[in-house]
Amino acid sequence: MSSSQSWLLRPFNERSTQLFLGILIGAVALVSILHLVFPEDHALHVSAYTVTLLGKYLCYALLAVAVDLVWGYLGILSLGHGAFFALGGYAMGMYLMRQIGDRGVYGDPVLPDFMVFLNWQELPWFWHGFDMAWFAFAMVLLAPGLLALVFGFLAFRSRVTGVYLSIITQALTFALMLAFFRNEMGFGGNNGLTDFKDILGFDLRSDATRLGLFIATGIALAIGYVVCRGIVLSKLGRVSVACRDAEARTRFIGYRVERVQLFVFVVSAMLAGVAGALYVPQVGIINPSEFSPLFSIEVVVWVALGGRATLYGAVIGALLVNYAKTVFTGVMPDAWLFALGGLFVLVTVLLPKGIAGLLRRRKKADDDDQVTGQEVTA
Amino acid sequence: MTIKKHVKTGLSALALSISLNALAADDPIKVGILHSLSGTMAISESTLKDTMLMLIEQQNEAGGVLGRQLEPVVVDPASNWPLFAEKARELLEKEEVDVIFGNWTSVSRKSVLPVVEELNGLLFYPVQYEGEESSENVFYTGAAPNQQAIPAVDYLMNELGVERWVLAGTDYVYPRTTNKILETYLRDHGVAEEDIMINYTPFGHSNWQSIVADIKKFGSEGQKTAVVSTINGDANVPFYRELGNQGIDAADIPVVAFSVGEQELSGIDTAPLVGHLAAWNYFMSVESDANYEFIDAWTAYTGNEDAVTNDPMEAHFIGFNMWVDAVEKAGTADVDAVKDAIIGVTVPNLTGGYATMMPNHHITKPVLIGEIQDNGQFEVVWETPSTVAGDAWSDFLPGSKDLISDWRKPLECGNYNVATHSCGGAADEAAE
Amino acid sequence: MSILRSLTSLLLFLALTVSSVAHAQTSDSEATALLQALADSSYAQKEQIISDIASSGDERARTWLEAYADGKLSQTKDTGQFVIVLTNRGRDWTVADALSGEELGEMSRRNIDKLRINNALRKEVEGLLSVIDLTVDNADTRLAAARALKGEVDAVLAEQVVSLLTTEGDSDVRAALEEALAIHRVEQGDLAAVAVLSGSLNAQARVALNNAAQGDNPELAAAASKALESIETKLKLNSAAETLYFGLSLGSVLVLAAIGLAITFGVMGVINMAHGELIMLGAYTTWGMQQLLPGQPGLALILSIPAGFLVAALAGIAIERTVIQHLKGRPLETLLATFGVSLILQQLVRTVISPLNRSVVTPDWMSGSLMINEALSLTLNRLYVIGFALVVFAGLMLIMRKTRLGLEVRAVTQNRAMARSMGIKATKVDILTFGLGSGVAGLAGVALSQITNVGPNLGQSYIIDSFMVVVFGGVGNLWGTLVAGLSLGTINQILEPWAGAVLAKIVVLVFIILFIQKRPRGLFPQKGRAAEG
Amino acid sequence: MSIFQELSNRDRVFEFLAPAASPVDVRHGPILYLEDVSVSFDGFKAINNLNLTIDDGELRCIIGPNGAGKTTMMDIITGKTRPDTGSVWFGSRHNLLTMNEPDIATLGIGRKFQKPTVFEALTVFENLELAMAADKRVLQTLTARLSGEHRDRIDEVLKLIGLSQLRNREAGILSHGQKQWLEIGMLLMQKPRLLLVDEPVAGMTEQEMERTAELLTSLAGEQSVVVVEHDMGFVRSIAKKVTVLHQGSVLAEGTMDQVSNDRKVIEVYLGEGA
Repeated sequence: MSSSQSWLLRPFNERSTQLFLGILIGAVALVSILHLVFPEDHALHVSAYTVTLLGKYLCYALLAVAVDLVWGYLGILSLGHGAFFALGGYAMGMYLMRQIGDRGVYGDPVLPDFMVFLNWQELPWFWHGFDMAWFAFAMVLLAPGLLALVFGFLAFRSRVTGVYLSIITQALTFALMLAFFRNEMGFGGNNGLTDFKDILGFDLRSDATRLGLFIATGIALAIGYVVCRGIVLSKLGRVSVACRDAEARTRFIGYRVERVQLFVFVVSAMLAGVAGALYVPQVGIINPSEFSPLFSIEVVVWVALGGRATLYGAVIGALLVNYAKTVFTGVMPDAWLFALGGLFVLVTVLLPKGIAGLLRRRKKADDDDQVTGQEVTA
Repeated sequence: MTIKKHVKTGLSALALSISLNALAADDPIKVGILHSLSGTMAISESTLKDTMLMLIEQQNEAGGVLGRQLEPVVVDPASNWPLFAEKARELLEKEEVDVIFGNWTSVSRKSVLPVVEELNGLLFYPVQYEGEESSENVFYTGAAPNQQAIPAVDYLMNELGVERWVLAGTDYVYPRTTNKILETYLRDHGVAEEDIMINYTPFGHSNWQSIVADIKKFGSEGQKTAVVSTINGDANVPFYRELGNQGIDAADIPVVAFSVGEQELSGIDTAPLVGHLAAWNYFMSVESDANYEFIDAWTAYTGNEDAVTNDPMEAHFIGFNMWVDAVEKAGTADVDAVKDAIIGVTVPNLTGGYATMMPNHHITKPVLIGEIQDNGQFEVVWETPSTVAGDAWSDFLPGSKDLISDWRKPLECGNYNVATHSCGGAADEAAE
Repeated sequence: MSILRSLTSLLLFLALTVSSVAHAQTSDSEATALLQALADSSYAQKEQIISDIASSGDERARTWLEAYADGKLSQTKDTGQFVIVLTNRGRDWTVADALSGEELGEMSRRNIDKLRINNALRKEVEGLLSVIDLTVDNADTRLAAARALKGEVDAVLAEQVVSLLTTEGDSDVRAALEEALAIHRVEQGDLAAVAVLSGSLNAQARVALNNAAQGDNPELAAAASKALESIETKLKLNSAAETLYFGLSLGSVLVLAAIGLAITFGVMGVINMAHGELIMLGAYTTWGMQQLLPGQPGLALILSIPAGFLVAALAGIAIERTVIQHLKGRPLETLLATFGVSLILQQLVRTVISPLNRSVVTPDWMSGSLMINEALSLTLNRLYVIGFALVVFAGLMLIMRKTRLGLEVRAVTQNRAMARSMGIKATKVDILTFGLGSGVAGLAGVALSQITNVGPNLGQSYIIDSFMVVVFGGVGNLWGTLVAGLSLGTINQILEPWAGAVLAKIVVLVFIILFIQKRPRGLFPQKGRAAEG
Repeated sequence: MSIFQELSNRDRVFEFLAPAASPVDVRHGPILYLEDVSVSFDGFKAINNLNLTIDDGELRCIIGPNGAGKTTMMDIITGKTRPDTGSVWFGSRHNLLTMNEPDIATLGIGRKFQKPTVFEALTVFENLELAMAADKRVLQTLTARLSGEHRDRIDEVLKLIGLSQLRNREAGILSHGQKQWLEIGMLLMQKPRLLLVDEPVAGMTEQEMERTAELLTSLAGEQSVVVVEHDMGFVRSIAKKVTVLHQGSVLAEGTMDQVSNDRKVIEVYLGEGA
């Protein structure tokens, strides 16, 4: 019986999750097959270009899910999630840089190229360990996690809320962007990290690796979704909603609101980190512009478009907007910003519940008796 | 006159190709254009897109290349670096273009580079850059540091007798590298450390008060002082404004800029800047028929009497003509054939001379020093006696002084180390 | 030493003009010969020729030299005639004959061959002109010329200066000349002259003293270094004052940019991400005005103050009516919607006007700087901006405290429902408030057009700073915004010298983040509804 | 997932977060004890040298005109507001002034707001579930499972507050009265030692009032109850001992009859025009 299961299993007997996972896995499988089975010139062939593109979308989708978790269910509008995304990306980027080894243009076995020609003498301390995959991948989670922990601890402890919180999350990512632009920081400044060769020994240029990354991203999204869903369905999820709607009340019935917020915030940050880490090898570069506040805001809009507090809505939003972006920047570049801007306005004004809101209205009824059914059998 | 020449070659090529195979004449040669049309870089890059469209149009009117029409494929990477890589992939994999003209910022080039190498495309990069790169698939028609920075410094040192130096730049790789090179260069020429002041500011920096004040102090120690500015784009307007207002005029402390061209000046009230310098390989004010022809064509194309031309546009002009010649030389637009054919190709530039593609994929350019006029134009006050060949690897950086680049057989190496006689770290790629 | 040569020849010339009759007029042929020489010779030779022209005794010499210095003296390619360019915009330039001075009408740019000049020569010519200026009636011109002489005086000129001193009446000019003379004398090792220079803030004087202090003459060295000490302490004070000024001016910019936000944000709880673009509109209005009134940048600037206000205000009201009013009580949604609006406005400017920056001319009375002393001068444009910011602030304070609107606004801020029940039309108040806030943004734009780029990205670069200022100061509190803006500006400028521009900014941001932890409602927390965010 | 470790460790430090069985020490009589408490909001003294003692298991009514400081007093007890001076003790061991809302709540003080506040986005059932006395640390909450007896307990309360039919409806749709009941229900789920009830019957019908009266009186005994109410009828119906607050301090204390005959009290109320 659902509510007596472990929190991670609960999502699986929820219709929407089953549907979501079904579609996701199906789509990923289909793309992979079309890519592998059909020859280059065949009409049904999916090119490596498309596969990578889709992989990128999925990364964005995961990021959107992370944002929805804190915004939708905790009521914290983070305008700084790009920071966690980028940190995860940099952790991965540093690993990939170290993998280049002596294949850089200067053939320096240790130092990345940008350090050589800005004649750095040795590797900065924070670059050590990133030659080991396990360490780097741990950092993908830890770096964003720790930042979120420290930042969140300060913010939530002193009950910074609403607009103020949004603004300082923006300040956070803005400060980080400026910092990473500085070449002294040792992260390659504006050029960031690029020219990656291979990951875990697989050549990043081979289509097989690309497909692998795409599938990995699909799996990551599935897991991320289930984790978030699990949290949402757990009692903690309900407490989060309680914090969102009546913070004071939640305190008076004995919950430490700031702890709840901190926990969910950190989890969300780590998910964003994972998204970033998968993003970098697929697009082939990480640079401080990922920290730009505008990017973070854009992510929030994906969520708003898809429908806040639904998780799957976030995914829909991310995919739609980015697909639109790809199309528009191709056919009518000048109109792109008009379209995006118009979208923001229309969605927030006319469609406060987002696309998911539209879907929901129809599904509402059977959702209800599903719940009652569950209670009755209790 | 260049145009006429191309009409001729075009026609002859047309006749030739028709006689050879009428089939080939049908499908056009695709030319990818990869410049940001939205976002922060649109300011600089959108005009380059138009330049390419103009050149392609002219070429087509002249009968195309090998009798095939040229078909431009324009995409918008929206000033977003990962998007550059993605769009490059789109151009090469989906559109299957035969050549790409594009990019402005270093980071966008770095982001595109792996894609172009992987899919064996051709990229013509038209902007002055920091060097320290030589890819088999990229042709650098902009200036390398030794084609801009070093001659400019020579000019200041020898003609103006400058003894103290301020190296002011935006904090990204081009200024960083250029200043590293200049620093070594100046030290080699006996400039003491305390006579060099280096300063970096973020992109779009707008509050120059204290920095300009420092420069003023630094310059008031008696010896002749000059500012070498690698300040990028938007930050320049407030910088020059502040200079003007704090009463630093060109006669006392001249500023020589590497990133300020006619187009940037069109957005500045130039009155207070008269006499400040810029180093380029082309100025709109250069007096040559080729240039007049180009300017006329450009104003006609844009339908704007006051439309300005600038150095990167000339670079595209040269790059495009080199590519056309190479294609005709090779008799095909096939990448590998063109890559081999283009080395040694010589075409007229807009300053009345000629540009040759060197084996290291850089070209020969004259270096001009211009003084800003109150009408937003530059007046050439000095130029190198002959053209200078671009040097991919600077001799003034410890990491790269032993490296050379030569893409001709048998060496075919972008970073050959003359000390160890090995082909740098890129060995395995060169082997492919 | 070129200056020396030219000046000696000049003195010759002065003597000549005095002695000879008023109409010292070289024949056109000689003049043409001189100019031709100037055109053909190398830069090295040009020096000589300039002084020849100066000493030719031709009264047109000054015009020629000035034109030459401005790069207006040219020769036509076809006829080889010497002309002075009057306007050099566009492709055809209007010119006048250099010899007769008569207008020749338009001429293709490509037919005009400019007589080459470089900075060295320009300095030379200006030197010559300034010495001529020493003898004109206008005291300010003389003062400027005298100041220019500092560090340029040499043996020959020294005598000239001495003789000038006997006739010079204006005290400032005298002081300047004496100092210029003293610099020369100290260089010559004259102990008495050191006294004149002690306390002087002139860079050249400092150089002279420095050399003297290093010099081998012990007592001179002692005196010099003593003089230097007094100068150093003075300089320290001045640079401190300078930093403060820089801080204030940066602060005033921040205040201008943020104060409109403080109103919309504070009163209506609307997070207007399009605020930056409203600033941009104000800046573009200034540009537009200058296009409408070519040649009168000053007037245009003044007119664009009300115009900028109106444009931005109307735009703001439009936004309020079309978007924001549908999002009552959903501040975070307004953030998203207005962000969309900002994107649209930006792209609109790009497509309608141009993606390129527009050049806004700074009127003469705003360019240059106000010289307090030779070590400290306040740049005029920023001085005006500081003043402007204070005026705007005072104005807003008046509106808020003294007018009916202000009263209603404050009422709505305190308690929307209550205010409404007391018959205040909250919607009307909203429209007016938002219009006001946006209008102020427009004013900020007008001011910024004198400091930075006028381009599509103008807004973006200020929006985040503005929010920081408002949040730091305490939402809905104008005083808070003022204090916050000025203090953040000053902190930034104090940090910048030793931290560098980027770090300074980062430090300030981190400081704000931590500060918000301590005081979640900002410097001056506000009681009442709006504070609930 | 070391972050998770990190978090849970940081939680375990706090002993008093341990589940229900409240450690309140009432061996020496009073369960709540306020002494010389004063608090003022920019100049205005909301509470002025307030002294108040609630015995264990007592049912106390507190009345007083508007602005007498009733709600402020509750804020102080529940840790929402910190007094300027004075001391507040829960039992003889816990100094409430050193604790924050959640600690105080878990310690066994339940509060019902004047304006009923329930979690409108959650169902009635979930509202009660959240309120239920349990281990409320983050990870425990995440992994919490709903056992049979939990359900039974919730069902019990649902019956008690008469919302069984609406258990799966979102609390947002409830009527004002129903919200009042739900909030009381949430109080019961907390198993508090002391209930602070602010105007429980506002917006209730006669019958509902009676039921509330029964409920509260039945609670008194094993739990102590403090009721703040304007409705004199209701107070009379339940009160054994009444405290009258005026201008932030106790004006009178005693049985309903005593206070209602007290001159000062009458003065105040008439003076207030009540």
